[in-house]
Amino acid sequence: MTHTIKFAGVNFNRNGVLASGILGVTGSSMIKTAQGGAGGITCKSISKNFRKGHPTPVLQVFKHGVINAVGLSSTGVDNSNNELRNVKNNSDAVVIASVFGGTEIEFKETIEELDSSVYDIIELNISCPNVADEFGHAFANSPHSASNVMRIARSATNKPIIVKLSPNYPNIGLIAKACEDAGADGITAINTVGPGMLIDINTFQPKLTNKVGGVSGPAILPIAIRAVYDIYKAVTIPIIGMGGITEVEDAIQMIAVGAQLYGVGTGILYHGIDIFNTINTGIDEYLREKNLQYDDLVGIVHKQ
Amino acid sequence: MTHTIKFAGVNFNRNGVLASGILGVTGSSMIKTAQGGAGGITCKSISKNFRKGHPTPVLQVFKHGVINAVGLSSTGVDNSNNELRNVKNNSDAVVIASVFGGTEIEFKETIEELDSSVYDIIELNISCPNVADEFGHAFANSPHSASNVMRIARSATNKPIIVKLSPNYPNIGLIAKACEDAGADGITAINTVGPGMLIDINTFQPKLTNKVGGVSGPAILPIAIRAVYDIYKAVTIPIIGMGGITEVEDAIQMIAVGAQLYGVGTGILYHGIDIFNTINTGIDEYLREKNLQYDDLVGIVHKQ
Amino acid sequence: MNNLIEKSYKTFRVDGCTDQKTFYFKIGKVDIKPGQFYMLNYNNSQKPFSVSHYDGENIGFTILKRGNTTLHMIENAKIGDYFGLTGPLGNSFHTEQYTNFLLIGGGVGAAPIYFLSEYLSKINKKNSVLFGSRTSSLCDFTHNLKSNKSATVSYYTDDNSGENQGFVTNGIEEILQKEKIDTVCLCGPEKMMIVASEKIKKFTSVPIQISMERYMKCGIGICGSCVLDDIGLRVCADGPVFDYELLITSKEFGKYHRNSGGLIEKF
Amino acid sequence: MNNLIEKSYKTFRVDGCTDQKTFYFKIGKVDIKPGQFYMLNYNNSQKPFSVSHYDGENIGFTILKRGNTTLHMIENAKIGDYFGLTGPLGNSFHTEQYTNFLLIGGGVGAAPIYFLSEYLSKINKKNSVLFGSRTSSLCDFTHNLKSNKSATVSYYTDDNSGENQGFVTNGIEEILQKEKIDTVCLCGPEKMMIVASEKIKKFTSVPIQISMERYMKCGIGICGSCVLDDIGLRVCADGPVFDYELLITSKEFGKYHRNSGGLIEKF
Ligand SMILES: Cc1cc2nc3c(=O)[nH]c(=O)nc-3n(C[C@H](O)[C@H](O)[C@H](O)COP(=O)(O)OP(=O)(O)OC[C@H]3O[C@@H](n4cnc5c(N)ncnc54)[C@H](O)[C@@H]3O)c2cc1C
Ligand SMILES: Cc1cc2nc3c(=O)[nH]c(=O)nc-3n(C[C@H](O)[C@H](O)[C@H](O)COP(=O)(O)OP(=O)(O)OC[C@H]3O[C@@H](n4cnc5c(N)ncnc54)[C@H](O)[C@@H]3O)c2cc1C
Ligand SMILES: Cc1cc2nc3c(=O)[nH]c(=O)nc-3n(C[C@H](O)[C@H](O)[C@H](O)COP(=O)(O)O)c2cc1C
Ligand SMILES: Cc1cc2nc3c(=O)[nH]c(=O)nc-3n(C[C@H](O)[C@H](O)[C@H](O)COP(=O)(O)O)c2cc1C
Ligand code: FES
Ligand code: FES
Repeated sequence: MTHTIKFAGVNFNRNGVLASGILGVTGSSMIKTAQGGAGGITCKSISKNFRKGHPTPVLQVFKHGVINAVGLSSTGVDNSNNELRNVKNNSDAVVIASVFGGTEIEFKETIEELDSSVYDIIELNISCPNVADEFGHAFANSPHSASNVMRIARSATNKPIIVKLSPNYPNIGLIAKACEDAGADGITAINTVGPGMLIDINTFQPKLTNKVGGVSGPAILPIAIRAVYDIYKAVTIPIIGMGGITEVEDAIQMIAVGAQLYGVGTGILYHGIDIFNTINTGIDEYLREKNLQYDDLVGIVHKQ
Repeated sequence: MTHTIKFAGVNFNRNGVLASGILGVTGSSMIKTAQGGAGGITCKSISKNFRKGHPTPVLQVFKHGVINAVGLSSTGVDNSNNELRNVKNNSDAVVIASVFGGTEIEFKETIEELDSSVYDIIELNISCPNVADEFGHAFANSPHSASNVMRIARSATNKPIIVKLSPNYPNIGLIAKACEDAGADGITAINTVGPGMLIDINTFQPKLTNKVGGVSGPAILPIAIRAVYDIYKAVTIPIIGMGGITEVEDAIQMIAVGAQLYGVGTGILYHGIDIFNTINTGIDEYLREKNLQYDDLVGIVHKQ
Repeated sequence: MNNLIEKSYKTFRVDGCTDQKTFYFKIGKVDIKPGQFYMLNYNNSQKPFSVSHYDGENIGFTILKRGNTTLHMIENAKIGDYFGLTGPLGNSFHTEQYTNFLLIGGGVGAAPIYFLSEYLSKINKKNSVLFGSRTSSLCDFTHNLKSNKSATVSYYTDDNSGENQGFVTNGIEEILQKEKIDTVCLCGPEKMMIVASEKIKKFTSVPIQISMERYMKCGIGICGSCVLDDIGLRVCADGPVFDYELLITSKEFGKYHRNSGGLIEKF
Repeated sequence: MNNLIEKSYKTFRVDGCTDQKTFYFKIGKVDIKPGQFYMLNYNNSQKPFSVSHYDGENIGFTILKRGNTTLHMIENAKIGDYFGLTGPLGNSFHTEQYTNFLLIGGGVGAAPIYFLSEYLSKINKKNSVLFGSRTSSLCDFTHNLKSNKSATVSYYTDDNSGENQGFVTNGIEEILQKEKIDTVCLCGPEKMMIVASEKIKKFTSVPIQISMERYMKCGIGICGSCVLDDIGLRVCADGPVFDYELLITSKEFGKYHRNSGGLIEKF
């Protein structure tokens, strides 16, 4: 898509979004990815203070995707302000600042410490499955805890806030609805699935230092499609749909079940950052062929 | 594995088990699968009364697995008795009768109506994600509801009872433990993941009549490995580990995290019923190479 | 593997009458052999259908109105509508080692036989074809076979609306006497195929290849709904074409089949 | 894709001293080019290492004791231990269009340079190699290069324990005067590579290929930890080999790198 799409009040020049945690550490790779066609750029989740993350190996590839447990490494807010400012000044992409906190208050404080001129949208990452040892269940585990974070974060910024949900708890629709009621301007779905585990059959050790890691990539596409379908039924706020998208047809499915924007993370492993240009061009061709407007496609499955 | 393994007090001649719902409608295909090398045969889940299941399409293949919503079709107990008797009389495989009920009592009644001479083990399918519209959450959703079914089923037979769990609810270890405490003789894990959904991008219709269907096949292997790992940590009763196994290395991983027996369902799509012979031979070779006993391999990851 | 993944295509041509229609789709180059079938999914109704035509670019399926799915397809599907196609699936008729074929299609069993004759004529293999149907209009889709030099085609109808009246099995004797047939391929009602096979056996011991039909849920060999008693073979993945000698060892051949719920229904 | 999936191999040979070891694994036939690297995972510690030897069957990695991971590997890994190998990863030195190479390896940067020289000699391409190291024992693993007719090898050490004392860059001038070098390949500390490149530029404008090192978490191009400011290129997937002209447009080249947490550390 090469024309403007409005999402949570913000104009996106192109309809693909870089998922959080992929090429999102430094400004320069985020700018580069915007050049690859991403209309929105989500940075690696920012925590208030420096976090080293888990020791490597933090990521392993299997035939159908990836498992990762980067463990929310973060340079902390100060450095993130600089990296995001770079993106904001040097690309036309919408900047989505993903934030992570161990407590509701930490979410609020982190947002407050972010320079509000360096981002367009805040994304609350309440759904990382890779820090369970440290933090227990993600806040995305219930309507109650998810909406609590949202409510408290709301007071920290006037910019739109979207909430990133997990497919690993039942009733994702109810949880999305609770976030909407608590003031969320949009939903991002899904974070990684599982978690999963892979074992080396020679050493009998888990292939990740953290033992378990969230599953991403093509393996999870059907789960992501279903989750976005459920969320679209439950809320009226817009959705960034991601999880397993590697081809234009995947993105079309995602938009058809209700995603206003599609997101790509692991897909970059298979097709590089040009995946955004490829998918955007593919969607344009598809719409022309079908004689459809982009807005008609969003959620069209629900109108059949 | 070509020597005997004891599982829940029952001797298996070979260590692979046919998963429920795959080639498990008629006795003849179950016998055939035993010839393909399965040491245990689980029939399609039996309900008390005849159930037609969902209208076709009930199954769709994607690049990394399958989504299905067969919807627990069943010929009812009477016919199932005949089909299982056929298996019992005409193969050396252990017969596992999978039963499904809409209520706890229905589980009990179904088991009572089964001729106890036609099966060796009862498997309680409390984890099917494909009948949510009809029954709401699966009983496998919480320690409380899972153990309730187990407790009530316990009074219906003297044969071993194992419980089939779902990866779609948090804390599978706790749920397994609750089943153990309620008298379960073993755990089967995992049932299908998600559920998932796939959309036809020309018609904008979900590709399954039931819209959503559980994900199986290679896509779910890491999730299954992690689930069995969690369960092994939580219980002392043995586990049948399944979910995404298509190759010998997958089965070895599954056994290494704690499965006493491995199970295959969707793998048959890729390799036919001979998949059991292939994997069994592969495991034998592997054990010889590593100079390991089968029992040493079971759960070896936990002993590192 | 790609054949197992459903893709949707627009039907660009529909032939036939109110009882039976042939739907065509442009699928491009695919390796398809006579006897193979597709799962066709129209508007959330899915059933298996034999390939009745394929020219290297366009595929055709001939669908007889029988129950819910076929009624829905025949009454509602129009040019431009999308069908989900999964296939080609299953095995095919053996053709390589034979030179002179007798083909018999009963009812909508004419569909795969039509494609088989088309295919054999294209590679210049002699084939004598017998079609039997209730009424002649149901065989209209096969008429152009007559223009192939390698094929001899005869029709039998129940209602005397076509060439010959009576059972399609009536034509067998004459052909077997005239031609040096080295294999027979059958598709149709099981009772017909049994009568035909027994008749053929009296004359010759050439291999008889039979295309079977059973209730299919998945079409790809995992659900277990199409399995034959007691031989344990799947019609969708081990068949649909079986050798007659193997089939008669199945206790259900010609006697019963199972419905969508797995319950036995006698023929 | 298969190169992205970790597989574990037993180390069957370990050479070297207490500060630096070369580990060998039998991996069979794989398409590996000089300059490429693997992620090596020993007992839940993982880091990238350049291929320092590959003969079509066995692969070798030369590991210098530097911090936690390398200490762990060097002190604990013995013959028979398994390492998880992911690779080959990254791009490689361009060799096809050139005929006479100057190769410079500083410190453990000798590892990929060793493999590159091995490779060039095998295809009979002339190469002059300069190795620089703290002390001569760290270059022992490269000594057999001298037996290759196509290669001329010289050593420079800080502590005067080897052939020549002083900086490896001291050897550049002589070679450029004697040989018709048409490309230079460098791997080593960035300060050294910058000094070397500036020296080379004074003599000739042949392409200078530089192998870079940055902190890597994934090694396969998605985590973003190895990206160069401001050019936005990933050392793991767009590199590790870059053209000097491109590199000097990166504001961090020779100046700083980022640590495991993404924080900037000056050289
Ligand atoms: C490999 C294969 C190839 C096929 N090829 C074709 C084809 O080319 N053209 C075509 O029109 N049909 C073909 N069929 C049959 C088709 O798939 C449907 O089963 C049939 O059209 C009935 O579907 P329905 O939903 O319309 O009827 P339903 O509503 O399913 O049933 C209608 C009636 O038909 C009976 N019936 C259903 N299935 C069978 C059966 N297997 N044997 C006997 N009676 C049965 C039912 O009991 C019921 O009385 C094929 C089937 C198979 C397995
Ligand atoms: C493509 C590539 C190829 C490599 N090939 C080899 C090889 O063949 N042999 C080999 O021994 N090593 C190689 N390395 C380096 C290796 O991967 C490790 O980074 C290094 O050995 C330090 O790891 P460690 O865990 O032992 O030390 P750490 O505990 O990570 O750190 C030890 C010290 O080294 C410093 N340090 C770490 N990384 C860097 C860096 N990138 N630049 C400057 N200082 C740093 C740290 O700040 C710290 O002071 C390569 C790296 C890359 C990116
Ligand atoms: C290496 C890696 C790191 C990730 N880090 C984060 C993160 O910091 N914050 C977050 O919200 N999601 C994170 N994710 C999840 C992705 O943003 C995305 O939701 C998920 O991977 C599914 O999309 P995909 O299949 O396109 O990758 C990470 C995923 C991967 C693979
Ligand atoms: C077509 C199909 C039907 C299934 N039916 C049942 C069932 O009736 N009862 C049950 O407990 N599990 C059922 N399952 C789940 C499998 O038994 C198994 O738990 C799951 O598919 C994961 O294993 P796999 O990846 O090896 O297939 C079914 C799976 C498939 C694919
Ligand atoms: S239709 Fe499912 S096995 Fe044949
Ligand atoms: S190490 Fe992850 S992108 Fe390079």
